[in-house]
Amino acid sequence: MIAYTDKVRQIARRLLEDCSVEMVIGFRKGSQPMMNEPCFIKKAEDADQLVWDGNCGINLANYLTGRKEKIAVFAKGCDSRNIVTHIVENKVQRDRLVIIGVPCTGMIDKRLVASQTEGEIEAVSETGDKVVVKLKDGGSTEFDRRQVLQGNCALCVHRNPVIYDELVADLVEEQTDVDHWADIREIEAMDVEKRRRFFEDLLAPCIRCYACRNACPLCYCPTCFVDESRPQWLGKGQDQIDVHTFHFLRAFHCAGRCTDCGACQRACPVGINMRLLTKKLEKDCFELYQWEAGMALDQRPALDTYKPDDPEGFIK
Amino acid sequence: MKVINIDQKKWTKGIDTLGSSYKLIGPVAEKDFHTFEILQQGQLPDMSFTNTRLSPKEVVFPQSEDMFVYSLDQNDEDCNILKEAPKDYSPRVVLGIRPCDARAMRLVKLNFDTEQYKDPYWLRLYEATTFVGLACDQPCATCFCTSTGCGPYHEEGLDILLAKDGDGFKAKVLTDKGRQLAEASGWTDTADDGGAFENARRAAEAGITSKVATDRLRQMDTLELYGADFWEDVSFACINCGTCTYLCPTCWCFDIQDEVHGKKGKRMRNWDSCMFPIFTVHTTGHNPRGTKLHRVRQRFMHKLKYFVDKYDQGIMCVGCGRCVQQCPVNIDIRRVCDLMNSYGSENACAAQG
Amino acid sequence: MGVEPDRLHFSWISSAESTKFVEVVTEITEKVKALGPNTHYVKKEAKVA
Amino acid sequence: MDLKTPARRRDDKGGIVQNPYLPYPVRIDEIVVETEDKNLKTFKLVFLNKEDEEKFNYKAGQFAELSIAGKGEIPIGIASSPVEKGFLKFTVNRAGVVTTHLHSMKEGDIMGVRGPLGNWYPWEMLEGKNILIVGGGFAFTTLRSSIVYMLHPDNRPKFGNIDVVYGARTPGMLLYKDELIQWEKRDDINVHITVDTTDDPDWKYNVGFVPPITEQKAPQGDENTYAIVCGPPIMIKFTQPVLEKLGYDHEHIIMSLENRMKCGIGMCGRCGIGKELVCKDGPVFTLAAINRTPREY
Repeated sequence: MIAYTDKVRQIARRLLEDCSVEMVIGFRKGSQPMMNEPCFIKKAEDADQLVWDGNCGINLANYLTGRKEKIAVFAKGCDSRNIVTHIVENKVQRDRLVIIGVPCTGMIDKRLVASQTEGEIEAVSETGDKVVVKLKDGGSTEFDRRQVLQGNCALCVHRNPVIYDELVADLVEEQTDVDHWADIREIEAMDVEKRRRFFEDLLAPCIRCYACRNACPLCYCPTCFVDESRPQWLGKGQDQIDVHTFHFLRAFHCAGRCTDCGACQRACPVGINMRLLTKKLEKDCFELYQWEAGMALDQRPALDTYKPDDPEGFIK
Repeated sequence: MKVINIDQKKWTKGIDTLGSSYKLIGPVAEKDFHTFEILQQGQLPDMSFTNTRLSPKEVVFPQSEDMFVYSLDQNDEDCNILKEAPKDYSPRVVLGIRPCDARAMRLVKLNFDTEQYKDPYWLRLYEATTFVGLACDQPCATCFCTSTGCGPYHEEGLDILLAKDGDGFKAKVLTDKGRQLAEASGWTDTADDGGAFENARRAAEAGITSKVATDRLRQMDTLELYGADFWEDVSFACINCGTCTYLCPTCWCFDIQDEVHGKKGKRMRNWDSCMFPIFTVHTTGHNPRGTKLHRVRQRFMHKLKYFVDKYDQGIMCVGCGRCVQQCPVNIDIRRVCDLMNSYGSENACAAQG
Repeated sequence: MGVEPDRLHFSWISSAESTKFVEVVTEITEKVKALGPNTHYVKKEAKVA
Repeated sequence: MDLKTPARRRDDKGGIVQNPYLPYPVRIDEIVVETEDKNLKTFKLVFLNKEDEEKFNYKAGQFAELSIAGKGEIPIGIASSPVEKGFLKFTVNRAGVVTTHLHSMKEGDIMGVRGPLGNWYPWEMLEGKNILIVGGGFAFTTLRSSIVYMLHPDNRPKFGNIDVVYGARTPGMLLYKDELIQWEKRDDINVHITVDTTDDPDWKYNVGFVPPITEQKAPQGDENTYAIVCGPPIMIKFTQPVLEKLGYDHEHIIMSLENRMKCGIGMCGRCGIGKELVCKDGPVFTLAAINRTPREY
């Protein structure tokens, strides 16, 4: 994927030069290994700032709402599905957007790499299917790229953008041999008490910084329910019940909208996998309504429509 | 220089002894990272950590803390009258706090301990705590403490400074509080270290390669810096989560909230963050810092300019690198500091590149 | 998330089906009573001395 | 720890400092509805403990945190004047969680007051000077406190001419109407009352916005004249050029700012405008000082 960089710059430069767009939203090289920073460029000569590699995990759909400019944005499979969701929900206008599709082979999980590496990492590079980690003490380690992908990327079945105006490369082959719901089935199999303890343990480290919410392209409410004061839905302290209420309710707000882009988990400073919550709802939507979020512009979301043949299994 | 030698046996025994007169707090490995936690009896602090994910500011400034309690029962004589919440201010010791985090407490103290007002909660916990620091012999790539008036062997804010010495430690006692703790723990084995401590300090300082220039910040015009053209670029990636402020050892902003349970209630305070839009929003809906550019600028201006102007004690950052490591979108305070410091100078382009 | 399935109930009852409404409510009330109070999602007062 | 013992701390001089977050208990003694829309009420508060009243030593221009158990606190300018003893008065607009609850409270209810907080108008410096007071809407509270203070027989000789321009949307929205009429009749203060509009044919005062009325009625600025301005942002915005035109130096224009606050004592960090904290370093600033800060209010 690292070879995309040249193409990314080339496209950005052209779009700015011929005034097709006012700004291009992409990534620039970060100051940390395995980190890139979302950025915008408005001048063609700045196009060389842009990069593309396995560290572009942040969902750029997040940066489109509330802007007035005509924008070109780079979009992986998940980003593109969130852009579709934004368009369907009237948060962005299709005709103000040039979507540059980036067929994706998954993003690197920096925490996974760090935890499997002894010593401090100085730099990380990618060559083909390998991820090469250079250590500060001079040594180096090599990983098979597939072994160090983000959890959601490893199980992703929509790597190609679903909507685009042009592509930076040929479409990639979609994964068909993955068991997308294994972790959720495991939780579903737990009895009530065990499940409760599982979630207690999962959410215990939460510091309520709301990085998950803010990293999520779906969380664009002007005032989030946790911030409302009239009425005040939940307490602001570190009480476990308030923390749980935040996570559970946020997950429900994303039901039928979440594309499992992994931004929430990636952003969490204390490493909580809150995707286990959103994924369960993703699974339910899929099984009950054969619904996958953000796949097409002309379909209303599952929870947004009523059909006489909707399943009513929950009604006894 | 005289230092105290603490071999592994004495360390274990000393901590065990301290447990009877102090509440012990130390670094504990948790899943993927270390946090400062209350140690159970017989539990040793894990002193092999590089740095904790969260700063130990919670020791004196809990994320959520009760201030007052009250009754809302009309039959109670003191209905609606606020009373002090019960508190534990018994002596406690933080083992293994890094020098940067200890200095951060001193910077935060400037806010909570003023001539006019004293914050009783913060100060009482601070005073009840003895700080046993652990010098940093293996700094991270994101550590830039030496640029911030701090350093891997910095002593400010510490009562005892430990440095690793084989399986045990060498200790430098810095205050009366430290002396009392050393006596209570039986760490009394003094010896002349022949300059080893000093050499280790120099080596550690040399190991910190990340540098930031702050020399021009003080003379800079506040409003010019406020109006600088780089803020849009700096703030673009920000998602306005509170990660940087919650991890930061020098961030102290808080919120005050009432909570009611039946007929009883409490007034509590919780960490707050200048990254959150509701931090400053007026009841009318007007928000003086209504955009993320405002909020990102506030964070950096507060740390690197307003604080400098207000106290003339350097920047409100100790170079621990946590915000750099944990920012989900890689906003790097070192880059911003360089942009600010070089703003308007000929080097502006160099710093941006 | 650890809420017992019997605690939550969805039913489709028309405004004309008053008998069904009574039946369902009675049934659910009994089920919830059998489960006893939910202690996990009630904020504890204990911290307030 | 004994619940009854307030957390106290020794200060550097060995004295005892009280917990600055602990409100003094007070009783609501009287509630007066001020305006025709009933959104503004004046609460007269009496301290439950005499010694608290003695400690609550304030000057005109300061504010206090009104505390309601179970709801929270809200910073409100003190409307009573230091020369009025035995009570405090606050005029409160119904807006948020705390103020809405306050409006539903009754005479005799118990609540709390924390303060006095912030800086007062610089009375030490203003002695011997002519004073122009410009106020609009319900921001007239600390201005009322100031006028009552200056008109007190002990204080009136300390000041030169006193001019007041005060406006509201309609006659029914003016605060402290009885007092305004009394002041209007006096010859040691020039009161110019104005309303934006009125359909009352008997209205005998001015009609028009505060800035133009200020331009017509206010005295020229000079080195012996200071203006104290308090009102909604839009009024302040248009009054400023008028005062400049009248010759008021930025150092002679004194304003009171508002920002979201929690602690009121400079600790919690939210009300900052640059290095200044509105609660502790303000809320009273000269326009010259405000010009040196980012406009984040």
